[in-house]
Amino acid sequence: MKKRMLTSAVAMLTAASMLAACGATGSESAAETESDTSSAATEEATGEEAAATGEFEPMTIAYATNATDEVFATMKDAFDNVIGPALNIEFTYSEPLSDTGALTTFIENSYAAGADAVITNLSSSIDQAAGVCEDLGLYFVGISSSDAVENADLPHYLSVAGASAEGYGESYASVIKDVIGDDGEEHGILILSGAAAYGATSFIEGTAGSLRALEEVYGLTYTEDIDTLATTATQIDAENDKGIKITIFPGMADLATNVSPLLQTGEYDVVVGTTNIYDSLGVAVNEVEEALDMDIKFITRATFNDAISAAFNGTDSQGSPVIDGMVCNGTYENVSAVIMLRNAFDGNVDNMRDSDGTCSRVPGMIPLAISSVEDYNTLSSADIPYSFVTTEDILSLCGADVTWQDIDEFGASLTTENIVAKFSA
Amino acid sequence: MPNKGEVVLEVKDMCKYFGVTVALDHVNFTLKSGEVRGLIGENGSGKSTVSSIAAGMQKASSGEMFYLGKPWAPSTALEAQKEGICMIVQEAGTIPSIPVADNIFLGHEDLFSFGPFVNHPKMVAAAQALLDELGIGIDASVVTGRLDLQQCKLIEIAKAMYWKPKILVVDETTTALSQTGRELLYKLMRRLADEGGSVMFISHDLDEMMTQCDAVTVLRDGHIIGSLNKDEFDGDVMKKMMVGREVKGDYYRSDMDPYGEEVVLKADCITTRRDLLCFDLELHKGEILGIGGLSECGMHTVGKALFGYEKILDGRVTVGPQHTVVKDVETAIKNGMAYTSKDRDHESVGLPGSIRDNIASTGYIKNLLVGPIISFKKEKAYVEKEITDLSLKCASQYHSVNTLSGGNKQKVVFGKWIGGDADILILDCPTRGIDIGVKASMYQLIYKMKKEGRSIVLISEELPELIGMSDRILIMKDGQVTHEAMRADHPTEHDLIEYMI
Amino acid sequence: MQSTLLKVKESRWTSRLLSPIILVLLILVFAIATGGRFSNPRNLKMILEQALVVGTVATGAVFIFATGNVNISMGATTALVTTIAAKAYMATESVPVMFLVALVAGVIIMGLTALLSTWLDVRVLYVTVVMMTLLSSIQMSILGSANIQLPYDMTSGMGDANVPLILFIVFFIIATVLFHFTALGRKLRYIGINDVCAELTGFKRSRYLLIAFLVAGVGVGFGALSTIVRNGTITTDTCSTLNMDCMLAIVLGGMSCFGGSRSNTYSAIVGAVMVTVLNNGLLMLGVSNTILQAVRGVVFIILVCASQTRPQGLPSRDG
Amino acid sequence: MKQQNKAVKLLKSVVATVALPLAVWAIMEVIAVVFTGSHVISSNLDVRNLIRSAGISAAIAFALSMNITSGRMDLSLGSQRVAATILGGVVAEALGLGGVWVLIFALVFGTVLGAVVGVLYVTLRIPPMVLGIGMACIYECFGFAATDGVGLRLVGTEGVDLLSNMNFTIVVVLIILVAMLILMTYTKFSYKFRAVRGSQQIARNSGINIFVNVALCYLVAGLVVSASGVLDAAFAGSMAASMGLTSNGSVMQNMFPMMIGCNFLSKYVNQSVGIVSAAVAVRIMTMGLNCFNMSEAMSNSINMFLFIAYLVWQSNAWKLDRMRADKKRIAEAKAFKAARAAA
Repeated sequence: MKKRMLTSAVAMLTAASMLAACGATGSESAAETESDTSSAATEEATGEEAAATGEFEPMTIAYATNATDEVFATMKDAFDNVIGPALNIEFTYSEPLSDTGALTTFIENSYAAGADAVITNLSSSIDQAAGVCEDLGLYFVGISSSDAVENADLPHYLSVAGASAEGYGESYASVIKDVIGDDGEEHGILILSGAAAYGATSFIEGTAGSLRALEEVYGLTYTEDIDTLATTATQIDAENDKGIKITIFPGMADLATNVSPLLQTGEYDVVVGTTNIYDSLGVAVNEVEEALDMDIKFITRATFNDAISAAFNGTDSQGSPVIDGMVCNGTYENVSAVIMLRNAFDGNVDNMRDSDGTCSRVPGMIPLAISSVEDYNTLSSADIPYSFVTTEDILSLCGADVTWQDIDEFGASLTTENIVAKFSA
Repeated sequence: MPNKGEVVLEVKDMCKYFGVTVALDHVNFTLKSGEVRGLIGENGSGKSTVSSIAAGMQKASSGEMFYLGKPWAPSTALEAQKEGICMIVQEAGTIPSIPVADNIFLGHEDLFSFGPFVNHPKMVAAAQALLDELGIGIDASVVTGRLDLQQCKLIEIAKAMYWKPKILVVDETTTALSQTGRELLYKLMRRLADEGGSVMFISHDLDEMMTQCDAVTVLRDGHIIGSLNKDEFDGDVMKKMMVGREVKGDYYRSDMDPYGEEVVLKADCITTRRDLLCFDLELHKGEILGIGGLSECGMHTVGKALFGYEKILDGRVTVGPQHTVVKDVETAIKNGMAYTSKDRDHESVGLPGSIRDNIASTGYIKNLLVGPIISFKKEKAYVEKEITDLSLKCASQYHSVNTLSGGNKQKVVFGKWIGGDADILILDCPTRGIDIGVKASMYQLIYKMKKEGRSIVLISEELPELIGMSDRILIMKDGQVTHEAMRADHPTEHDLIEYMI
Repeated sequence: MQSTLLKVKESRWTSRLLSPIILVLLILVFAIATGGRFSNPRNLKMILEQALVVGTVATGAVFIFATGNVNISMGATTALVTTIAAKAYMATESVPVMFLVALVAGVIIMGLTALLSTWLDVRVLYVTVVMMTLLSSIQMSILGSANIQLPYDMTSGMGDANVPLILFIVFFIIATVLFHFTALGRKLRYIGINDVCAELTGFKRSRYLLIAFLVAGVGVGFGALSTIVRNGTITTDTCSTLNMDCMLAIVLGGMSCFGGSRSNTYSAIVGAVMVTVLNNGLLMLGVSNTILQAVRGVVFIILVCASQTRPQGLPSRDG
Repeated sequence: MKQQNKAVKLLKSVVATVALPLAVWAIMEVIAVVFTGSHVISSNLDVRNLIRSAGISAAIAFALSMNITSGRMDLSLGSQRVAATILGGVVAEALGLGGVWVLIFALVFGTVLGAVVGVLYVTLRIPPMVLGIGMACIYECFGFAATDGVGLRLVGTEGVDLLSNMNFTIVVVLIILVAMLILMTYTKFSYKFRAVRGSQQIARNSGINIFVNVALCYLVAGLVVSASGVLDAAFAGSMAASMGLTSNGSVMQNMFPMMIGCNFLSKYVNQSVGIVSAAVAVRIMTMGLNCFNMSEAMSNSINMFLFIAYLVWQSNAWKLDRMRADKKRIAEAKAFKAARAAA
């Protein structure tokens, strides 16, 4: 009996200490953000926005994310420290969700914890989530590259934001044209279609866009349908009348191990990724370049960070940039979602929804296509606000007379050229 | 080593109880150096208990020991081994998955280590040297699992001998050995004794005892009956001393009731993977058929084979008037058979389960309410009835069987099968580890079942029990029936033990 | 005092009711701590709904766990069945067909898993480790490049009609009757208590294990239907955490993962609800989502320790 | 004579070691050449890649074998791997140390995390699988909270180039393998480990402290698995922080080589060598399957089918022996019967 008590005591102690340790990490970061928030808030309050902040009722937005990668971390940082204080919004975030059931649970629990509105970027589950939010009376914006399938009759379902799938296609096409279009040589091209085989729209469009760009560059015709090629579940050669070697390789897991043998054949000198392949393939590509003594052009989807900066600015073993081109995820969708929810919460629901009684569609900004170091460095410089949108811009988009079209238009104006012009001044 | 003839171990007034069972009752015993001392007695007479207490395997309930003149109370076998008392037990003491040398030096890797590493070649060489020296022809580097039982036993002997023990306890080890193995062991025992050590030798083989031992001590029911020196050795005298267990009160049946003619269970020349080769048996209605012998004679396999639990390779077991072939346990049970195993805790009763879980397990069909739905009330009454009938001591039927004493556990097993209306009961050592009082009620119960017309196969290691209860007794040796005795002939233990050993 | 305590400890109700009591206490604590927000009926209903899929599948799994065997592929099986049923619906647009397909597929897949073990003598744990990967690979192949988007009208209609709740209740009643009111459950439990003894009492392990898997298969079928209703979209990630959630729920609900006499059908739902209560309640109290899981783990370990007697040696049976 | 014996023995074990990988390679090569015209291994880089990936896989298999072979299924191993790698990276970064320090810190964390599970196991004595689930819940949180869910990225991070250098990786892998080989063959720990695995009871009676030994098993498992985590992260560029008890997937995949190594090859060679050999064989098989251009799901399915086939074979092979013995016994019985009838 004594022994058992002792054991239980040990169990409790360990458990408690663990919890404390874990809790410490969590609360520490929470504390950090809190202090940041408050300091930011003080700044705001003393600054020019004091009046504006006062105008907004406090609201809470729950953000359900499908991944907690760097893109998310950057966004979270901006939301918590800049946009949140400016619009008097508090944010809560989910752990990475993959399953619609888990998403529903998160929304329900957030509602219970007092959230007023929900954003999710789980593109496959937007309609379900909208339904749940409607039942709970939460304003909702979904982030997706595809259109909402059904959006009638849900008054809390404001909008689907996010660069359209075609946008991704265009951006890829433009980067590919920039990187290989001008030299007129024949290349072996490997396209990593990522989750396209599992139906992720932006991946499908990225792959299809790349294929279309190649069609244009080489003036070729594929023997098979582009969509079929883009959604392939097995590695496939996109056969064409010009005999250009184009291979599509699907899958997300173990990329380095699986793709490395392909690259070693030496048949490919251009690698196009519809996901962030620099993180997962950078090492493998470098190894192959060294081993075969050849230059492989590297096009990836990425966001701005130190590693990508280094890669863009650095050179590989063959003396060319490590990354030759990138497609940058649009981040304006997140900002626009917050703005729309703020407006709806302030009573301007109708302006945020389509006039025909369905939810609006805000493609916003087109994903940025970057193929030069200069562009990259301008766009990624430290003093540029999140998503290239300043606090004034955001405040100007909040108000009773703003419609979703205004928000959309603002996003559409955020092209590489405009941004460079705006911030290099 | 102590001088020859000096007392090395003295046991004073030692008692050992297992629950209510008395295993040792105020035993006094001395062991001198340079002697091979035999311990004989029937199963459960206390010979293994006393030696295992000396070797630190278990602790005495009361009494004291002196080893080399100092008080001796080892807490573990390891401690005893370090001080020079080693025991070789009946059960397997080697680990099959590791090499022979590793087994010999198990727990003593330090002997061959430099830093954290073990010099394996050196260990193997040492082991090989030891084996060679002892004359055991085994390669020390092979994996133990590839060796047979005899070789494993020899390895255990070598393991014990390495420590040059002052006292070596050999507990029924010879049954696993062939003639050559035995001779090797005898030689080692003799050598140890000559060098001034002593040996406690336990065996059922009287011839072996008489040729190998310097003196023999006879135990019965936890008492020392007497000791014989080499010049006094006489097989008949020894047997007489071993048997004749005290029977307190008259708790066996005293009647001479006959049994029916009808054969209810028949084993027709059955052969199992081990033990049984062309074994025949007939059980009649209302008969109590006793099967006796030494533990390894194959009688426990008979019980399992009859019940369909041991695979029968050749021949068949048939049951009932239709001569249904018992091909598995299910058929056996369907035909009203029941089986209680010698290994009760593992095979006959679910220890973590409640009394109700266990007893009700055979009565689901009887306790139905409508269709397949079980009536809780009926079930409760069903269990309650068995508990009262067997006067099972428990707080409630929801109690876990774990908490019960051996006797009450056995009652649970009985209750389970009696409640299920079994007509043919195969009882393997039903009174093993049960105190006298409960034993008596068990015997009454068995008799009552006979009177009710049930047939019983009573497999037992205790001769008085067989003689007291059976209508007919089969004595087995090496998988064969060596003798058949009828109740009417009033067999004595002395008659029967001849055929066992 | 001491004797009363001992009595309480010894009582068969203590071990049975420990988990439900802790659940009730948790609810009370949260209700007080959140000033009643937690305990408003709508929230409670939501918590229950969140637990239904895990509850349904785990209730089926109780049959397997009762025999002392552990199946860690419940989630993968459910995911595959969900996919098959959703495909069937898309092909026929008939809800009854979907129901039928889900049940049949669940029973068949679980049956095959059981046969591998009972027929070919591979340990259940190993079979299910392999099945976990194999079934999800098959699901991936079936799903191909497209997520299955089920019509919103159908799923929301069924959701509004509380179909998952009804499915759970129906299955729970069936399971409880089978498990507690017929010989089947008792036999399964007896196998979990001591399989050799059960074999010697005439309960063939291989047969009853198969039956247990088949019943669990029905649970998987029902769970798959609930998943369809709740999720609406079937992706390769559907039910990805269910493998472990099932085990978590059953053990939290007060069952030993080695089965035996402490097996109850309600363990599954009690455990599942306990997880959702913890999530919901702690979130309401402002605990970050990140730590929730750790809290769950700690509570889990403490509960297991509290409900078992510490053995002398080291436990290891079946892993 | 003895010398020669030794040589023969050595030769035998070398043959046993390379037989399986070679056989698998030969089969895959023939299939690949016949059906696709490509080779399983076509370049120097392929060989080095094979060494690296098989090494990582073998390291995980080693970690698994520490506990599974003794009947303890540790479901927290995957979370230990993730948490140790991420924590190691974070701490190294915070201290401004890069490169090899990431590995060193990860090893330290792996050791600690493994040891905690081990100590809890021997003190609480709850079933290993249950403890594993609970600890996985907690450890996954560690990894997640340390980086706010982002996970550890090594590619492009300043100062960690060394980690992703293939030669370095191969050296580390070899060190691990050799260290494990020595640890699990020649040390006192390994002797006790094998004894405890064989029989808790006998080991305990022989004076071995089984609790310490088992706790050490967990510790070693944590250490090795964290090394595999860092190397994996270095090659794949990053290590994601997974939640929802999904971290164990990558570890479970290595059950196959572990089972072959521990249950089959160990009959012929040293178990540690067997695990490495099995890991290489399985890796070659995967490489061979890759030649066929099949989807991930498909090759996974094939892998698992083979695994099941192996399990079935493993648990039924002894029945053949028994059948043979049974036949002999039946003949014996028949002979006995005939003799009895004659008498």
